[in-house]
Amino acid sequence: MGNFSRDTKTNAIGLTREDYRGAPSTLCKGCGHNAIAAQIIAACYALNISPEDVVKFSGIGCSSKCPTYFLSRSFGFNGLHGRMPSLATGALFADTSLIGIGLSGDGDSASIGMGQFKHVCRRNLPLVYIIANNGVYGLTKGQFSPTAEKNLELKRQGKNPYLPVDICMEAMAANATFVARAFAGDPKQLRELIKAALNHNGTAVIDVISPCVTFHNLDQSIHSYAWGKKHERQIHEISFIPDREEIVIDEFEEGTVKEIELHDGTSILIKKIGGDYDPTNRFQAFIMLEDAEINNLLLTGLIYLDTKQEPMYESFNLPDAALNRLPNEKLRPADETLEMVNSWML
Amino acid sequence: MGNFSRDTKTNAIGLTREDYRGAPSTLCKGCGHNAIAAQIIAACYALNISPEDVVKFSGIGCSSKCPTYFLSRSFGFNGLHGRMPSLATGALFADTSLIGIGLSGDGDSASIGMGQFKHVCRRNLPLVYIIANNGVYGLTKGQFSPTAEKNLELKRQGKNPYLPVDICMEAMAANATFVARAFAGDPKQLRELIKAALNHNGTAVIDVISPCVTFHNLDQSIHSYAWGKKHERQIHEISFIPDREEIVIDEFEEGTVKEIELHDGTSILIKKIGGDYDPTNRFQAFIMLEDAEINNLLLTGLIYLDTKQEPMYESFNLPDAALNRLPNEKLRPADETLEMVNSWML
Amino acid sequence: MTPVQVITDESLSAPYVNDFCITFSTVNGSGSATANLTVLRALFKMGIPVSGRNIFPSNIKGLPTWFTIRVSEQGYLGRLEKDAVVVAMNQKTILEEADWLVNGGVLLYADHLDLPRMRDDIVLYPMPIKKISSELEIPRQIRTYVENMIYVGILAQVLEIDLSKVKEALAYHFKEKHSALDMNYGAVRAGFDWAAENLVKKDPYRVAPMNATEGYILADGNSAAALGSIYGGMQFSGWYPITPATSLPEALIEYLPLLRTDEETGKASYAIVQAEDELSAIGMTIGAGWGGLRAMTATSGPGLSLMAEYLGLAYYAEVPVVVWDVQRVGPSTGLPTRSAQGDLTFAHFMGHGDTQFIILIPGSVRECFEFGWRALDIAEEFQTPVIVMSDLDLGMNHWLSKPFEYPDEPIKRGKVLWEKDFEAIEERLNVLGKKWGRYLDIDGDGVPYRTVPGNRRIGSSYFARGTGHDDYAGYSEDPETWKRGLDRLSLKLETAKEVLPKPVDEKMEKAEIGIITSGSTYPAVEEARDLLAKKGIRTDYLRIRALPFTDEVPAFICNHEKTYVIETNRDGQLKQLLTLEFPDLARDLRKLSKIDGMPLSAAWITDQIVVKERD
Amino acid sequence: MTPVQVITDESLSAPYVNDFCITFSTVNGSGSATANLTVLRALFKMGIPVSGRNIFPSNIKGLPTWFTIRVSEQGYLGRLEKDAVVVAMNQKTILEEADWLVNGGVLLYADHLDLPRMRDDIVLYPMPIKKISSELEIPRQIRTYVENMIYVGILAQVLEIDLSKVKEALAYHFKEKHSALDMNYGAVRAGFDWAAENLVKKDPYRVAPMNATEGYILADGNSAAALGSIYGGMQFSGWYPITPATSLPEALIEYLPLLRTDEETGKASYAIVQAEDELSAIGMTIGAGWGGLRAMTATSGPGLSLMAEYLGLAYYAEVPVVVWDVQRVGPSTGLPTRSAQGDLTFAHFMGHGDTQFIILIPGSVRECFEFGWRALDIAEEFQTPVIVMSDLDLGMNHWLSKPFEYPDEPIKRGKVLWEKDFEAIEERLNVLGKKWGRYLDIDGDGVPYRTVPGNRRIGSSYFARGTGHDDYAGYSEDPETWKRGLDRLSLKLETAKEVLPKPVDEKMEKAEIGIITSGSTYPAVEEARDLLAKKGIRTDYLRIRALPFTDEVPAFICNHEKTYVIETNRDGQLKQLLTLEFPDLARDLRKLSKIDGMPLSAAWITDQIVVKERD
Ligand SMILES: Cc1ncc(C[n+]2csc(CCOP(=O)(O)OP(=O)(O)O)c2C)c(N)n1
Ligand SMILES: Cc1ncc(C[n+]2csc(CCOP(=O)(O)OP(=O)(O)O)c2C)c(N)n1
Ligand code: SF4
Ligand code: SF4
Ligand SMILES: [Mg+2]
Ligand SMILES: [Mg+2]
Repeated sequence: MGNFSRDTKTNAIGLTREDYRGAPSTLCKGCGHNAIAAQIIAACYALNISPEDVVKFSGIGCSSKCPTYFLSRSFGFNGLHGRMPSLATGALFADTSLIGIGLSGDGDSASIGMGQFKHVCRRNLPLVYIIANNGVYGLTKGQFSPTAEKNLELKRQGKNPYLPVDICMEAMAANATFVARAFAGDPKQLRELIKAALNHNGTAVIDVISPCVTFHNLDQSIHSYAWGKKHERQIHEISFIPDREEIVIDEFEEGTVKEIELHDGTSILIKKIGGDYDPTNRFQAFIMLEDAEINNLLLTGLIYLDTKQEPMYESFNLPDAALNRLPNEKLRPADETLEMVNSWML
Repeated sequence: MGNFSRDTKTNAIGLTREDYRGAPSTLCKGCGHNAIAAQIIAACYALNISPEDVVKFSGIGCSSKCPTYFLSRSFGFNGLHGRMPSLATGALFADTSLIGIGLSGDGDSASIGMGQFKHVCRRNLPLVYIIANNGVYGLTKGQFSPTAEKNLELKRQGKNPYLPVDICMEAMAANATFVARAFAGDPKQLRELIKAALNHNGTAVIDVISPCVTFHNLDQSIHSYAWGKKHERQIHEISFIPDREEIVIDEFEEGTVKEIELHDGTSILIKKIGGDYDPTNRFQAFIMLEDAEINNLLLTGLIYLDTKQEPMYESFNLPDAALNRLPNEKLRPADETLEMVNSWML
Repeated sequence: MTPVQVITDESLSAPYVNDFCITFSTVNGSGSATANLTVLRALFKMGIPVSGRNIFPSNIKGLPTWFTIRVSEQGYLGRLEKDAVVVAMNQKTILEEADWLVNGGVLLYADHLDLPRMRDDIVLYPMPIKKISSELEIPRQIRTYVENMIYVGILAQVLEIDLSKVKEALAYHFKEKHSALDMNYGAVRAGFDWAAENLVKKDPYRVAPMNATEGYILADGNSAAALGSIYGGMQFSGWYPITPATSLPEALIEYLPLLRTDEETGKASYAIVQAEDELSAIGMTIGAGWGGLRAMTATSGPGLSLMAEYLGLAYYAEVPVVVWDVQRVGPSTGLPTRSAQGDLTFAHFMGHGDTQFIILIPGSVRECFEFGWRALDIAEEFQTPVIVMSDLDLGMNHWLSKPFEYPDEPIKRGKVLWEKDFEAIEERLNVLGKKWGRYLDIDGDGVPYRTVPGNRRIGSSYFARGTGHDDYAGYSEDPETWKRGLDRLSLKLETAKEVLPKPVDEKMEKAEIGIITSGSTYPAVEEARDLLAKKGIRTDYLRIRALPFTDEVPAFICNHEKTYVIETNRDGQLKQLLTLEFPDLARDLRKLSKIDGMPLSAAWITDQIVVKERD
Repeated sequence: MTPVQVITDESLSAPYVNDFCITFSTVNGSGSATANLTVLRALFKMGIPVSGRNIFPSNIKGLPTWFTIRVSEQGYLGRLEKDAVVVAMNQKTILEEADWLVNGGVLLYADHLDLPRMRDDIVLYPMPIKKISSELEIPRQIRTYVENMIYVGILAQVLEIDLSKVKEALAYHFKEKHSALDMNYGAVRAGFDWAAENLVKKDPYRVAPMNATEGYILADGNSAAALGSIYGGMQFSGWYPITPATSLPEALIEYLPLLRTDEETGKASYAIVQAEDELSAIGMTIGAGWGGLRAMTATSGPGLSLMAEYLGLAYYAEVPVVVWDVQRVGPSTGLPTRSAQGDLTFAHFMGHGDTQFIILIPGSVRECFEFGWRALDIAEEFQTPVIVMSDLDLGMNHWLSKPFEYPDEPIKRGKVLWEKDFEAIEERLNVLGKKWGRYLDIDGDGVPYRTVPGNRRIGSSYFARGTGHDDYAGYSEDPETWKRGLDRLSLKLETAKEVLPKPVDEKMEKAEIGIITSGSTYPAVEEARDLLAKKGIRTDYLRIRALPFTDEVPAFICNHEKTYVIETNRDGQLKQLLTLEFPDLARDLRKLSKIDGMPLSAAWITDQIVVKERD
């Protein structure tokens, strides 16, 4: 802001990219998490989201430090290890017009936070839930996370004897309504997915393979840049369309492009790559995930989308105004009512 | 024991059914959990398992009280709400020759205990993990559990707004190696599944629909006896064969009967009902579960079995003798070694 | 049928009116609760002071359970250790029941129970419940439930309980369900009539109408707390079921729609979420508190233990949140359906690192209501967790009480800045060359100004965290900054002392010894003081209602040679905290504590003090 | 290149030998740790008493980090607040660094850093690291790592550190990796040679060989604790990573295979499981303890908070388990990479209900080793959790120490009954007409006999639970039974007192005031006592090593008019617990505590006491 020597281009609401920045990153150079921060900035800028309309949440870990590094003008809460979803749930009820972005790690969400991760999905709280997945505990210096592949060897830890947690599979099992996987080494797709997630009316889980260059980036490990680059398979080309009026599917594309409408008039445009994949079909989603597992692929794209399931707020009969702005009169029942209450007490 | 007016028949190790009993149940009459206790007793008796070779574990809930009501001669630990799996993990390492039976509830395992449930599956700890699933919190008097169906109405709680947790689906996602569903109203199948589970070398999850007659047994609710009786579909007829030598598949059955060998020379015999279902195929398992969900069926039987995944103990290089019987000499390194250790300290 | 025994001892036949204890011994899950409550309510409606205690097992059906009604002309509400009248419906415990009867007491028992050899100093009334029942038209599936009403009728006859009041009580219970009312009242009537015809009264107990409950209510602490919170403007609760706290959030669920639905829009001004566990319940609630909602939750021991980490965060990140700890017997799962005051030191020192929590301790249902709203005010005013410590006895039992009082203070939201406020404070600070900071102590009272998400004013946002932070909420590992931050938190708690509920004291002339207590032990202590006075031991009394302690506390101790600290736990936890705070006075404190799951009785307190004083 | 400044002040040029502090200021993740440790080890090998402290940020790379070596002829190991020599490799903090230098101190800095305006009372030595480096053959990807060795060489020249010892230190570090050793030593040598040729020494600091470290070791508390546990026969640990505890289980993982693999069978006598969180870590560990394994885990504040519920269960169900709490700064996430003693009151009162934990507090790495095995003995002897409270300073830093000592007592398993033992006790009890019960207090010491799963003797099994239970482990809600059970647990802790490590005391002749402390503050206090003595304030000293307190503690307080309780937290938690236990003595206690994340320095302690004593 005010620093006019920097990029002065503005978006439709008159903000520069600078207005979406956070504090300088203290993560390692090259850490995948930095790419995530960058794409959140890009997506919010592109979608003309006012930073004041966003609230950021995170747990504990390198990934969870990340919210400091984007959207400084937003409120945020860096909570406890594994407990971001509950914090976000309570806070978002305060003003449901706010857009929640939760940023967590694979340790944070798939290990200590497994329960909260699963349950927030099930409740379909409107929240962009990004899991920066590096297969390792970065901040505590390189222990196995539950997403680490079986038989992976790490310096001080030896060999990982357990089967990995598949975050997308977990989100599916938990009935999440938006399940995607992205790769920090593929920023464009990541950005489009974040955009779509920001417009999804429910919990949008994005499992981002986000390499830890310091403790876990050997070429043969499935959470490394090299492996990702080699094994990534986009299930489709995805683009988010803020205004569906704009969609023109030309003849050439017909049959290869599919539009999925979101709740607010925006759309996701999906362009076939290879096979036919319908992200609104749960069967296909499960099969696709299993298949990727067996064939050693880093499958990326929008794996599943359900726009019909109602968001969590729906069943709460909330007022139009934010709950946290209700005046005291609305909070304390009138004097007269107490007599009635006392009469109930028997 | 000693009461000869009771059933005096003995099994191959000379024990009567009485020797497998527990304290008298304090659960409600008709509670599904009592049926589970009865079938555990029956299975252990039938398999000639010495009660001294079993250790019981549970969390907190009506279901978790259940271990008091079977196998009084076994050690057991009624632990904390949702934390049975960790307790069992530590305890079973003490003597891996012991057979662990964990009994938990849907609240205990799918709510507060989601994390431990998932992670014990992933580690493939040899443990018969029975979840007595009634869609409700029995012991705290009738709140929704996470397996309660969406829109279910309960007395003081109103309407359940969330999608249910599918315990088998969760076990599948967590890479459990034995995933079954049973119905407390179908004791025979339950017993066979328990027998098979007792011989499985890894975590064997059995999701038992076990109605709560006091707080949640209305005919239209999917956790009631009535609904179960009406909607149960066995995916196959299952029987456990303690000694595979005995298996004779006659001509008539050929093609409709399948044998799956377990690690210890025992087998599961599966008889086709209707469609072809291969419980060793993960794809089929996922599809079957999804399908049951959509078609409102109480699917029962052995949903998935993987006998190849090694059990948790495997990677620990444990001695043949039980760890808890190692003599002190084996626990304290010799005097001489300390000098070497001190020389490392720089 | 065993014949009614005739008691000859004269003293026993002197009438006892309105001053004894009735216990119903039944099997849980058998539907006796309605019957027992009906008796309680009928007595209340007769104008007689009563309280009702449920002593129940930690299971659902089939185990012994007791409901005890204390009838007390003088209005004593504490537990009595001995029963005068027992209604025995449980074969398993009938011998035990008799043991608890006073000399000359009455045992009414269902005549289908086997009566073992009985002491011969009590009156026995067999009740032909099954027979009477068989003559009534009751649908099979509810027969055992309705049968309980028969003993209500018989008891009404024996004790002279006003039948019309019984009917009123039933009407209250069944509300619009007239046929249920009729059927149940029919059973009452049948029992009553049978007794009138067949039962020869041989015992000295009876009740007589009074005028002592007019304007009073009968309530349990958990409902009171829920209602108080509702009047306190509570807006969010993430909760998880646990005995004996469950009925608090369930009361929220019941009453909120009635009291807090907007008349114009029909919209709710609150949200209640059943969480997946206590870690999540407190997480949600803290999230809401941070978000600017009046947030609270309720739990009991095991849940509180699980909340320790999150409450530490709320303390350090300065998030207002209220936690009701409805205590049961610990450690561990302990006795989930029994009462204790055993979480006090834990709550005080909860969470790793230097923490300190404001603790409120209500001593009556009316105070549960009051602390319901007050706790929310204090939490928001001081931006810190407030732990309200109730217990099973107070929370789940039925207490006679003056009506709940409408809050006499406006809702206090503390130093929250919305857009306009923020602008104003920015200007104010501007003049001083300063900027607003979330943790900046502008007023020197340790309490900073806070903003909440949704405030769209640029510059009003901040990034909250449980890691070290400076006045501007910036991440900091600077030693001095850390130290200053923690010291300010101490100062804040000092400031808070001023608005915390002061202890309540009651004096007796020429009292030499003091009694300090807190919470649900109040009625027993009140009664014990009268008993002691009769024995010539005159006492002053101080009931602590908040921590940190305010100045009245040491003053009280100073003014007495000796002060007994009475509580329901093993280690004398309140005394421990008093010792810690006022070591110089500790030598004058005497521990008087017991933990067996039962509320203290006045008799026990009296005995203990008498023995100690006479030594 | 900025020219070396010439200091004229005479006093500064008087030589300081073997008594000052060197700080390396670098950027974390830049590989400086090896270089800094090499200096530490080289000094150690020169026979000079040293200790090394790492002051690091809670992130992985790119932030300022410091490593401080205290060189102390007298063997003082505490933190010094001022540096004599700083090696500055971080642009961001170079000004700060200079601030911490003593008058006449030395700033060695990489000459590619911008040197801001500097105070003119210090000596500046620019170091052409890049230039020297460019002349060496170092593969690109490890260049920045190896470059650190250049400053080691320069420093060696400036301070006269023996190069052959530097080489030995490097050889220790790189073990078999000869080429790495050569490359790194090459860089050291290059720096050393450059300095010899180019740098004119203007400062008074140097080291000189001594003979004071022979037979000593350099170790961190976490490794010591792990090794002690290994010699204590630890068999199971469920753990979850958390700074600063992580290196304890990681040391188990490192050393167990070397020390506890059966020579004949090649099998492990232990199992270590990385759990999914602390709730699971403690659950597994308690499960193992119950199962008859020597079980332990390690965590820090947030993890301990999460373990509260499970430890309550272990206390009540009487399961032996050891928990190392390597304390960091709380509350909440706090300062994860800084040290404190702030979990003491929490640990003492941990968990809802009446609980009480045995707490051990080691004060040196040697004691970490000793308490490693002793804690396991105590836990099993008394069938109860033992919390060992270490901290980051002790756990993660490098301390000069006498070698670890082989346990001088055999492994104690407590009253565990295997088949034969069980038979014997059954017979013994039979005579008395009794039966064995898991919670039956046969010996009257509060400690029952236990059996463990795998005992195949019929009748030896029992069902453990956190709910109320009787002597025979049967479920019980009986009030008397509950009370008796809890009272026995108190008795058990009383019994335990006898075997707990006694406090260590050190007397000074004619001392008037006392000092009580515990844990890692020991070295600073030790030094402060000497400083105080020089100022005429003579002190006696007591270091507490266990809770509950043993009789030596009140005796010590009694014997002094005034006793300072020195600790690293805000609320004076050790003093709080002393006050609670010995209120009569509390007036003689003085709180002397500070929480800013840094270990206390002798200077601070001395100043505080001097001010207070002179007041
Ligand atoms: C209760 C608790 N336990 C442990 C820790 C220590 N801890 C901090 S970050 C972390 C792991 C983070 O891993 P992940 O979520 O994968 O994030 P990454 O650093 O890899 O991005 C752990 C175990 C903590 N802060 N709190
Ligand atoms: C930490 C903790 N929170 C809450 C409780 C209270 N509680 C006891 S049982 C239970 C629910 C049990 O439900 P489920 O596992 O489904 O068992 P069911 O009774 O239905 O068989 C709860 C919430 C507890 N004991 N501990
Ligand atoms: S340690 Fe790994 S996860 Fe953490 S910031 Fe560095 S690269 Fe990223
Ligand atoms: S309440 Fe429900 S779950 Fe509990 S014992 Fe009764 S029927 Fe079973
Ligand atoms: Mg990670
Ligand atoms: Mg249930």
